[in-house]
Amino acid sequence: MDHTFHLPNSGHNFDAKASKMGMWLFLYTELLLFGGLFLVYMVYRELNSEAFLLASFKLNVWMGTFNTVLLITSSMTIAMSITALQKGNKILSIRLMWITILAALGFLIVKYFEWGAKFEHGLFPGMEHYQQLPTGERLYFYLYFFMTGLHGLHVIVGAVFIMFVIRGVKKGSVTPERYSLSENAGLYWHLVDLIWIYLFPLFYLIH
Amino acid sequence: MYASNFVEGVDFSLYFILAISVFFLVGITAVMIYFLFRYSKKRNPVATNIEGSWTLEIIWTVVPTILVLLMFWYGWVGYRPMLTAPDDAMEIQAVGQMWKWTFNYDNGKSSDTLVIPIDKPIKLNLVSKDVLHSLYIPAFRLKQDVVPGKDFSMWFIGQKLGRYDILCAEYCGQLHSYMLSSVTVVENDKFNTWLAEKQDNSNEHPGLTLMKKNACFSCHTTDGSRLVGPSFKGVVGRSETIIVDGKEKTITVDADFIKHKLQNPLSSNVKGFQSGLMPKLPLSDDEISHIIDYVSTIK
Amino acid sequence: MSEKENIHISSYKEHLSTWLALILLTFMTVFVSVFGAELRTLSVATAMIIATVKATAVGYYFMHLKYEPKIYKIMMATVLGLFVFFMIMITLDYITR
Amino acid sequence: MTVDTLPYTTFYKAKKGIISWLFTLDHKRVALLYLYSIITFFLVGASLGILMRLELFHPGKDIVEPHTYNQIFTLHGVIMIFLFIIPSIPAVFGNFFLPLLLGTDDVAFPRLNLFSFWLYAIGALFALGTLVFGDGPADTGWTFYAPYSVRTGTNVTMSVVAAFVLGFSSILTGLNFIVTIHRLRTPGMGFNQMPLFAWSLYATSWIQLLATPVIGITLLMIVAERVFGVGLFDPSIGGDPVLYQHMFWIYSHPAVYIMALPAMGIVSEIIPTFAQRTIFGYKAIAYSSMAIAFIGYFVWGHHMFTSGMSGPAAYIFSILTFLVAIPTSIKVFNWIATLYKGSINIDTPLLFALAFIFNFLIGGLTGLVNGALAADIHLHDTYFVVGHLHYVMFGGTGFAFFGALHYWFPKIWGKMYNKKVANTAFATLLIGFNILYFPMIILGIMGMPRRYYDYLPEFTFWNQVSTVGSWITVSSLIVLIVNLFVAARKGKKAPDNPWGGITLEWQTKSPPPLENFDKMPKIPEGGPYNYPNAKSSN
Ligand code: HEA
Ligand code: HEA
Ligand code: HEC
Ligand code: CUA
Ligand SMILES: [Cu+2]
Repeated sequence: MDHTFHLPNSGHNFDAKASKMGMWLFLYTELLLFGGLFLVYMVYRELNSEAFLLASFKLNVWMGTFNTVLLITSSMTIAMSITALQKGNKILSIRLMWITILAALGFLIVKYFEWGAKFEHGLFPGMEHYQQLPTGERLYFYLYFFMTGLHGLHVIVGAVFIMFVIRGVKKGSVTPERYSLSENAGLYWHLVDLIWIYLFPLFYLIH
Repeated sequence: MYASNFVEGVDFSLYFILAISVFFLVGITAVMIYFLFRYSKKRNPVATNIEGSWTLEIIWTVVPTILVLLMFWYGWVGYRPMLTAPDDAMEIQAVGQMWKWTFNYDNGKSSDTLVIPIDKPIKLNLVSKDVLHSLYIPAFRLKQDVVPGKDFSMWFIGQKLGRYDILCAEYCGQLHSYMLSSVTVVENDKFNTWLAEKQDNSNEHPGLTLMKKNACFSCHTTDGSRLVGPSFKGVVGRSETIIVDGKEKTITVDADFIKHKLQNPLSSNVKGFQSGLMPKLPLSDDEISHIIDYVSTIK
Repeated sequence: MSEKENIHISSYKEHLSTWLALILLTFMTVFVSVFGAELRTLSVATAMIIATVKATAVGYYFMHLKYEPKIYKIMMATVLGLFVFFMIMITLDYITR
Repeated sequence: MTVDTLPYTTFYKAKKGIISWLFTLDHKRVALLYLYSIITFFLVGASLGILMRLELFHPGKDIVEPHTYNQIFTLHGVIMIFLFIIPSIPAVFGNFFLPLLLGTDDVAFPRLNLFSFWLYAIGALFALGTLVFGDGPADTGWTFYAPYSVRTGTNVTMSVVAAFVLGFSSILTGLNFIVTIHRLRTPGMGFNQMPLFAWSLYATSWIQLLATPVIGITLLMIVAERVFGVGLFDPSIGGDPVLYQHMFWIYSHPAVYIMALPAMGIVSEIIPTFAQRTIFGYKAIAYSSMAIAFIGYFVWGHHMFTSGMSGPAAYIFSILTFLVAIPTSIKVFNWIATLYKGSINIDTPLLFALAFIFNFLIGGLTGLVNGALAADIHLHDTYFVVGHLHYVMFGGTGFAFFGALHYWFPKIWGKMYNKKVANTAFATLLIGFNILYFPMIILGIMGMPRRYYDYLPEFTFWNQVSTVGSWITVSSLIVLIVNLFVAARKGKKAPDNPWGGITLEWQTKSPPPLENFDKMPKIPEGGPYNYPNAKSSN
């Protein structure tokens, strides 16, 4: 019972490098999760390029562009918030994180309007108008909803993750010396951005 | 003579690999057992640490590599001719649907079994009406999946007279193992007379003809016994429980219901039977009324 | 762990210039697609190339890949290589059918 | 051998009560939680296998309806693949022994480890829940091929969600192991001083991490398709069922190496220990694991040679399939060479390891037959494939699993089993196993398709032989399990190092204390298997 020996390489020690590596590995799985969808997209686009082109005109490029700018900006603010934290500026760091969350919210609101418009036109899989579309366009909208939907889910998760970090900074469990949680939230958020960087041209810009 | 033009290539690739396999299996097992006795603790109390040998590593990398490349090569040689049918091949449409094969010839003749002339390239154009099937003729060493929405085909030459089994090799649901048919290889002139024989349906009820054609009887019986779907015996006028949108309700089957069922098979589900299986078939209103007409006679 | 961590703190300026580059690239890709419609296939290619440049910038600067040990770059390259291989093999099947 | 008589607290006794088990952060306890669940599911799956064999004893109906039979083989496949064999060695022995082999006290993320177990439990509940909810378990085969999986009325959704959750659990285990191996090796242990089991887990983990998400998303598409009634693989909207197969096998082929690699790792541990000499070709074995993991990603198309895939694609997939056999054969030859000039202690774990080699040879060589294009056209979806898959999975991984259980049993429980009974069970299992599955290879060459409820009369004889084999297999497995069960409760006390092994797990007590080591473990000089008592070769 009373042994005082502890291994130096213990799994119960705090290890910032390990948690960062874990996060990266997790991001790889996320990349391949979306990767699977990109593969399906690629094949169907190859088989139905005309239909995909026609269908893409039903999306609003400017809304998409606006959202892209939002995400890129939020990516910058979250990266800056880590710098701020590392430099010891907690207040700035928290503010920057809030800006990121606001951008996420903005992104979701724009998406809400975009999706809402599609719903009105009955373009959601299973709806009346959807059933009358040519087969290729149906595939396009199916993929559109599936992929942006899954991406939207990631936006929400990312925002919640960042809120946890904010709480951590406030409570003092995330500090300038021990910031790996905030770093990981940042990595996750950049991934969300990264995926959108591909989704945007693939759905909005096939002109 | 082999049953089809592919048997030789397939069997060669199979037995070539099997022979090498038996050699390695027996050899490795024998060496293993020999070492086990020769170097057992009793006979060899002190072991020798041998770290490894790059010469050996290279040998047992290179030799298997050469062997597998040979295996690959014979596999490819046997397979390559299957890819493209000769231009003069006779085309026959093969339709797979839950759990029946139908073969349609160019002159409009259709048959449940395949009959082909000997020594003539045959090209089967494969059509699926519902899910995946796979047309498999073991004696010909030939198999090709039948994929809904895709136009795949397969070809072969029957080289030996006789009757061979056709099986379905891709899982397709409940009666997958009963989706059997046969291919009969006959002399050329015999084939021509067979092909010219007109199917005489004139004294058959048109509804019955349609139902045979659409394979209704692979799921429904007429004698009251249960297969995949409810029996047709006495359906019209039968009162039964169906499930619509998750709610049960009791109805009496009538012409309208059957018509609706045929047009929208998924709209309702007879209680106690699996939903989702009854296919949606492209039937015109006329055809549907023939069918209903015939179904009402099954008492 | 006890070993010394070599922390790299990215500057605000670096983030800002990355952001600027990304925004420029975004407008460029929109511009090509909306106004360069005649280019068609070419525009698909440009769009993907631009997206990849953007993704690299995000990975390198925002995600600090540039300052991480080599193993991270190797792992990332492996993952991407794998994915590209999946794409190639599937495409091969579809274009040669 | 350290004979330490000082009293200490084993990890069993460190904390008490069922709660302390269910919420434990100790990797050894998590491993045991996995072990008990996995054995349970194995028995369920195996009983379903026996049922199928009984049904196939005669042509025609024997005991169940066709529909039920279809559900049985699907559930059998799902349980055996997702609940038994994929987690088996990594989650049980990986969890228990990876930290011990590396000389550390836990995995890198103990909480995540517990969380993966919970995901596993939830996935298992879903998989078995299909028995109760909806219209019964899926009847699609474990491959869930579209479009049948979308049309059938059985509870495919729930089975697929189960596979999804289990996949997630598997990803997290892999992630944990990779970080553990990178970060927690004992000071002085480089990658090339790691035991080979750790190497094989490293390779496996990369497959778990990178392949599993692809099936995750594919299965989600099936769920969406069933929920919305339309979908991506539905031919009526232009979807392509063959694309589903691509997506499925992109995961499921690499997955077979998730099953095989850890088993090979076990064999690479057992053989040097019982030959009492260093392993032959350490680097060749270690790197070939990585090679298998890597090439394994590129061969998925060999499951689709008859699916309508294009000729050139078939050509490339076939060649790559053959290439993946090379690193495996390198391993086999190195194992055999390790027996050479050893001082072999013929004991139960070694017997299992050698039986692994024998069975895996048959399985692997039949795999080569499948990889050859012409032969596979004939053999695809026949019992030949069923024979192949049982030889590699049960004859290979299954035997290695039981071998590992016998090898590490004294370490885990600190007790020794009755070796005579164990050897008898082993011998009958090997015989029964071969009588059970060899006939399937013959049936396949004769042309009997798989997933057949009923068969043509000419197949009767070999089917009956196979069924008889299944009875021998059951009996011997029952003996094997009961023997271990009895030993765990009232076996003789085992020494800390009964086999004279020199990897780090043997340097601590049996069962290990909560923190694994109570002094710094010592890495053997000159490689993890460099037995000090053996002569050196020059
Ligand atoms: C543990 C799991 C496992 C393992 C390790 C393997 C290993 C291999 N498998 Fe197997 N396979 C499955 C599990 C596994 N398989 C399953 C579950 C299925 C069916 C899925 C389903 O449809 O339900 C399947 C199906 C399957 C198919 C598809 C068959 C079909 O449906 O038509 C093919 C085709 O190529 C194949 C090939 C191979 C090959 C080439 C290897 C190789 O890795 C084998 C390498 C090993 C050796 C070659 C033996 C050792 C070598 C020597 C002794 C040296 C001498 C050898 C030489 C001369 C090279 N497998
Ligand atoms: C690790 C994987 C694994 C294992 C171990 C097994 C084990 C067995 N399998 Fe398995 N099998 C698969 C994986 C596995 N199978 C897969 C993936 C498929 C493909 C599914 C598909 O097509 O989709 C398949 C398909 C399959 C088929 C083909 C079905 C068909 O195509 O129609 C058959 C047929 O005989 C079969 C039989 C058996 C038998 C008899 C066993 C036996 O060896 C089992 C032996 C074990 C025992 C006998 C255990 C003894 C203990 C008990 C019986 C319990 C006693 C109770 C207590 C003591 C509490 N299996
Ligand atoms: C693949 C199997 C299958 C085929 C082929 C099939 N059916 Fe059915 N059918 C079913 C099943 C299963 C049910 C019951 C479940 C349900 O209601 O969906 C059913 C139900 C019915 C019903 C309702 C019966 C009742 O008692 O209410 C009618 C009528 C019917 N089928 C007619 C046909 C006709 C006509 C054809 C051919 C043109 C046909 N079916 C082909 C499987 C099939
Ligand atoms: Cu049709 Cu199986
Ligand atoms: Cu495979």
